[in-house]
Amino acid sequence: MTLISDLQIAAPEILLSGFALVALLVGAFAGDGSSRFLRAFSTVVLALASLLAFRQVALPPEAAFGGLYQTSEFTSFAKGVVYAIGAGALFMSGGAVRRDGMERYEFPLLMIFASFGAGVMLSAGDLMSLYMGVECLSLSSYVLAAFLRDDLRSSEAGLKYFVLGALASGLLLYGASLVYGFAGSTRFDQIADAPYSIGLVFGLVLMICGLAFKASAAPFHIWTPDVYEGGPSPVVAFFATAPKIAAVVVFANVLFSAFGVMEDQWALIVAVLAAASMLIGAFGALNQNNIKRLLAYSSIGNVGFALIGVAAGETFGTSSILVYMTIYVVATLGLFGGVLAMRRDGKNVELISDLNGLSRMKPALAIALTALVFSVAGIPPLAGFFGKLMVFRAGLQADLLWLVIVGVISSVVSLGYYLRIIWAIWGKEPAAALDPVDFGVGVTVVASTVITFPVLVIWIGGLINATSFAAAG
Amino acid sequence: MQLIAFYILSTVVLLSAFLVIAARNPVHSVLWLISAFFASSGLLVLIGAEFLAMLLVVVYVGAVAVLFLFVVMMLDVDFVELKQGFLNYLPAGALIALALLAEIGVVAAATAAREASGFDPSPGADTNAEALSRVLYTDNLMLFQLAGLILLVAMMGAIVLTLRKRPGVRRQNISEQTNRRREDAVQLKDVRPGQGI
Amino acid sequence: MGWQEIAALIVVFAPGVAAAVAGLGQRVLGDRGAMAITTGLVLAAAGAAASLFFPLVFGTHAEGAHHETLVLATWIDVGPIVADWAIRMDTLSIVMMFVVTSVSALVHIYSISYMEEDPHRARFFAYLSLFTFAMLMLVTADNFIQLFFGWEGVGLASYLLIGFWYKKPSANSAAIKAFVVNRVGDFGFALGIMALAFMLRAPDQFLNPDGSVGADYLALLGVDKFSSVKFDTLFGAIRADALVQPFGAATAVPIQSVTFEFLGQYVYGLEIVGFLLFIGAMGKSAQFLLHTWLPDAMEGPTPVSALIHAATMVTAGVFLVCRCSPVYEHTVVAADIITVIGAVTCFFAATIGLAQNDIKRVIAYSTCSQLGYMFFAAGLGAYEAAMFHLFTHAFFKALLFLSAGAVIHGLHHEQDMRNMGGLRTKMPITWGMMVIGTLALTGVGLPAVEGLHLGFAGFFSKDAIIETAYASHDTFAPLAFWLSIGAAVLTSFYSWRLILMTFHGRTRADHHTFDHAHDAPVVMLIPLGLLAVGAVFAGGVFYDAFVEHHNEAFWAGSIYRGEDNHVLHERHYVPLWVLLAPAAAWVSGLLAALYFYGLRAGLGARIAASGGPLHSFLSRKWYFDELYNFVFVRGAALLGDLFWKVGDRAVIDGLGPDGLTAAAKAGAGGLSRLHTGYLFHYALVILLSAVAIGAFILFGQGRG
Amino acid sequence: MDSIQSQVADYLPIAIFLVIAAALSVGFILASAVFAPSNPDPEKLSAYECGFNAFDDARMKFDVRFYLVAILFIIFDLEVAFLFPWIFEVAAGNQAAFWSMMAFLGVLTVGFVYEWRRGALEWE
Repeated sequence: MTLISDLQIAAPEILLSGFALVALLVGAFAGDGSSRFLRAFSTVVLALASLLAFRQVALPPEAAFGGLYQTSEFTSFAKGVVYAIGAGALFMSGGAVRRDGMERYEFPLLMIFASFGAGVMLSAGDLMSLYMGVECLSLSSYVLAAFLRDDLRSSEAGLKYFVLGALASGLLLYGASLVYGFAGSTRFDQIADAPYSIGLVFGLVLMICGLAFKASAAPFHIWTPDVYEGGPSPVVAFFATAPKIAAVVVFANVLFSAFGVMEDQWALIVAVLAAASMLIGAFGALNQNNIKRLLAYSSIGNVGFALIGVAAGETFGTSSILVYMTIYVVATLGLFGGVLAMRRDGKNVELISDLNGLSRMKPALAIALTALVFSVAGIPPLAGFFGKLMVFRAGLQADLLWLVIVGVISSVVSLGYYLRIIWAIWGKEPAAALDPVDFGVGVTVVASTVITFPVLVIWIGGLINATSFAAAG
Repeated sequence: MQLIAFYILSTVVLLSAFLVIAARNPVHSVLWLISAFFASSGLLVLIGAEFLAMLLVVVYVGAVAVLFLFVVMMLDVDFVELKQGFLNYLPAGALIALALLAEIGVVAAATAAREASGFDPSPGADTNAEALSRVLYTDNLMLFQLAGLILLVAMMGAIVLTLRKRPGVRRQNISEQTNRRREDAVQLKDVRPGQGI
Repeated sequence: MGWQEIAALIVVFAPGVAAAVAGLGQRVLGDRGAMAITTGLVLAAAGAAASLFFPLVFGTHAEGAHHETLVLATWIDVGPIVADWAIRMDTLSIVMMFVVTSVSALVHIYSISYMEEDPHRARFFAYLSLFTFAMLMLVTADNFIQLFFGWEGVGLASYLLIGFWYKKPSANSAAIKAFVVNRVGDFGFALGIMALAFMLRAPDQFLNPDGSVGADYLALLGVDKFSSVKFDTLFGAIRADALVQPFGAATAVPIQSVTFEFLGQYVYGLEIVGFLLFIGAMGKSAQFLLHTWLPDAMEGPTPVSALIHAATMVTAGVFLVCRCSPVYEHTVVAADIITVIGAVTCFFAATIGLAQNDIKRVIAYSTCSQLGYMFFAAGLGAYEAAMFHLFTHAFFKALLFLSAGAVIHGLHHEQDMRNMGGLRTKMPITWGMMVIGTLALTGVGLPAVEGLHLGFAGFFSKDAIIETAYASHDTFAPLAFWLSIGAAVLTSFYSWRLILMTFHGRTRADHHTFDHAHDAPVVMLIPLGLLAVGAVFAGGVFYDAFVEHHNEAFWAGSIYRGEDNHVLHERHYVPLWVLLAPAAAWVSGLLAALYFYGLRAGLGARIAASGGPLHSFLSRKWYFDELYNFVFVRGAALLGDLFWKVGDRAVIDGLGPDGLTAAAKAGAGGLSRLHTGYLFHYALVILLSAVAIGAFILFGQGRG
Repeated sequence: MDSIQSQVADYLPIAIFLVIAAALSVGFILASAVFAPSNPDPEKLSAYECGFNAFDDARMKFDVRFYLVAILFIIFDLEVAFLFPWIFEVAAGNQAAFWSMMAFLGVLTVGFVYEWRRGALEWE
């Protein structure tokens, strides 16, 4: 029975969606009281899904539902990371959710749905399923961004995200329909075989724009700072990590598997996007004082770096994309854990100056954040350095020297604001004391620090092998 | 006959589409949008996609347009200032529009050469709806299910964002009413004269 | 390991330990502790050194001095460049060890009292010991790298000690001057080492497959490990005239005929190496053109001048030349340069000495001039004579300085001889010491009497040099000879002038100072006494060993002489007048001095006052400082300004950090402005960029 | 193409109906304009609010609940729209189609239960 195998292939997503439905019923009858329980449960389920996805990395690539749905090691690995990170984000969201009045059972379910959407779009083998995944992710994200509906900034963030996201979805859809029209099919593999035509290119361009928006690559990044600043911190922690890697990998996957033959068409666009993202990420953050906004710019810049890998093409880039994004999202999750830890007298504080003297108030947290910041900045011997190294190497192999140079320059520039954080943490006089850190946040920060610093550094070879194996798929 | 209908309808579409953005009053804009929907559904009928035409009317005119109306009425915006913005951004918008037009023109020009393949609104079936069902419920089941989930998410989103319980609203609780017994409500007391309860 | 090694270890490392302990632990130890430790350990080193030196001289002539190298550790081992931390114990090193440690010990003792009232005595003694250690590292090196290490070490110590009174601006600038001028020399030295390492490479045909040097080649060189910076390798190669194949050279050539293209013409590699090494020696030994720092170095405390700027460090150059005798034996030009520079220096410094009024500067110039003697002796091939003069000079010059120090101490840091005079009655002992020193310096002795050695130290060493200069067949030998005679006259003149101006005649010191003038305390007098002994007997006693019959056995090959170099022997056959010339020289000098400053007292002062061109020319040291100031200092300043203002500020900073930050600020500002927060702006941006990219693809890049 | 011809032909009644409807409405408006008595007067035409001029815009803000209801309506509207073509497959005896629709409805039913429990359907 083919259905069984299909379901097996789609196991992680089936698990997620099935759980979401059940949980929704549970919530509906048990009320918001069940929210904590559901959150915990969702975390576990996400972790399970991540395990399932990682298990698929070992399996050969397969197609399900008549090609609508495809697993490759590349996407499966990314999926695993997405789910794991989602679980992490959910795990550390607890305290903030409770205090900021987000304690409603929809919250974890929307996270689940968002991850589910990410998973679907990752394993899409067809423009339609891709779009479905994107929409599922986006819709949940819009709601999540505005989840604090009584907080003006949150609802504004949600609104902006929604409107612009709709615009981007329109671009994506328009592009997809053009591609369908000119390629005569929506299946990636058939698009790849379609004869070259200018309409195809145009459709590709529009699709790139739509996907770039989802990945918040410049110049489609413009929503990012506002949404990150406005959105509830736990939600933003999720945005900045799981969907980010999903979007980048999907970006790469679509270009590689559907438009591989047209590489010389899109490589330049992607390179330009990458350069723009890196520069904007580097320069935009320089005079930001709100740490969430700053991290937004940092994420823009980092997407730019990952896009170097995309621009380098399938042969060189694939592995580097996974390595870079994995390392980045792990570190970023920890950083947002730091943001979640920034509470003073029960209120969230988000200015860099609020970190002043952290090293004397919470030395452990200070050390962890320092390590994470340095990793994101790409300073050896932290993991981030190797990520940057990988993408730069990929870029050089694809003779994108200029792009790599831009990358180096913007890394140097971005050091400027990363060091500002470090300086605030270590150099400044302590501000008023921060509230004690939630258990979940503490665990997550420590975990991501440990993964960033010793684990991934020691295991970097393993990671590269795993991803390059994944890339072989 | 068909050609005439096509031109009439497309003129209406374009005209109303322009009026959607040109109308001073957003309510009017929505109304013009509805007319645009109608006309385009007519176009769909012309190419034989009746089912889509119906969907357009049912979903867009019947629901989406109404929703738009509500939305428009929900927000109070100073229309004059809005128009100012519109005028300010007209040049940029025009530029974009022109560029987009040029690009589409290029694509069209490049592809005009290719002969128009015979178009069949309902391949392998005699109605468009049937043709749709052939693909929708066989090959693309998964998409169908996904659509269901997405609708669910939309539902949750709508509720999460807009549903709020007002305090001090007395709701009718049917079961309570029916379960109500005399003992709960009435209480007999013999009141001595001269002193209250 | 026998006593030799233990002694060597003590000699080298006792001062090092002393420096470390006293320097790092001065807070704990306090001044007295530091002084005790340093002085004690350096004395121990001196004792050990003596125990190595005297057997060499008296005991074991028969079987010749042993020649061994005590390797402590391997420092650098990269391909052909291998450098050990080692103590090379051949006669040359041992002589230097003895000189350094003994003088250093005496200076330590002397300083105990001389620096009495100085608040930073501990630091001072630490520096002194540090210097001693570095100097010993220098002289016991068995390779150029360690030599260079010691070389820089003594440079550092000298810098620290000249600038010891860092509150005195003049002291600071003098320290810096010394440091900078020495850098010039050291640069040459370093280049020399590099040139050597470049040139001295085993030819390919002698290389083993693994790149190591073949056994037969090693056997040819007589070493067990090839290292292009080791003395043994180099000297072995030169002796055997082994084939070498410089880096990049296609074929192997005998080392003595290796040539490089240098300034357009082909020059022998050895010449280049020798010349560059000598540049280093010039800097360190304040030879003509690089001499300017030495007089200013007198800003340092007098013991420092005695130890570093008279007895030991400044002679490092001479030591280097003698150490590299195999090189210079096979060079013509380099050796001639040494001769000329040395001869010129010995005369020119003496002339300046005539017109100086600062008591220490006079002695400083005399040092400069005596070094000139040593250099041209070495240049003429009489390395033994050079070393001998170095040896004796160390004693009497240290004596002179310390006596001068006693005078200064007695007069409360009055250094200008014009404010002295008539002190003999006040400080007779010091006077005596000074006279002994002067006699030794001017080389008073009984010439032309075979057999019995009667005379002060300087007599033997200096006359040996002068005779050599006459006997040598070198092109520049006559020049050297006559200049040295002239210098002898001048030396005697300014030395006696010093005595007369300081101790005789009516005093020009003010009442108070004069009344309180007194002989130095006994702690200072003891070293003076010992040095005086040295100044008297160092010549006669060691004459045989150094330059006479026994010298072959004594030097035991630590100094190399080419087959045709018999100058040390030929000097015995010089005509009588040559033997008498030096005596005549010092007598005439003495008489002149007596005439100007004794009988016709004040005449000198009047000449000085009249400010004749000659006098001002001399007293302004031939205007060298002015010249250098104009050419180098100002020029360097201009160049520096150019690099700094234009190169660094404008170009590097402007385009680099500053430019980047400025651009960053600007860009950041622009981006912030871009973020209006208005939704339609954002939408506009997105659409615009989408369309732009589309246009770029469709129109810009064409149809693909 | 002929099939399209015929299909379009089927819409003729609708076209006629539309035309008549349009004609009627226009006719009535014109009629009222023509026959109704009208003698305008500035006082009559002026906005009248208890003797004052209008204070502000006549439009009042709608309650967000309308929006909620509308969107919920759309969702079920779409659900229904999906049912139309489904008929064909079911009629063709496609089990998978049948069950998938059941699943689809199940999902939306879950949503419906959720709505209900949330009280989104009550109009306070």
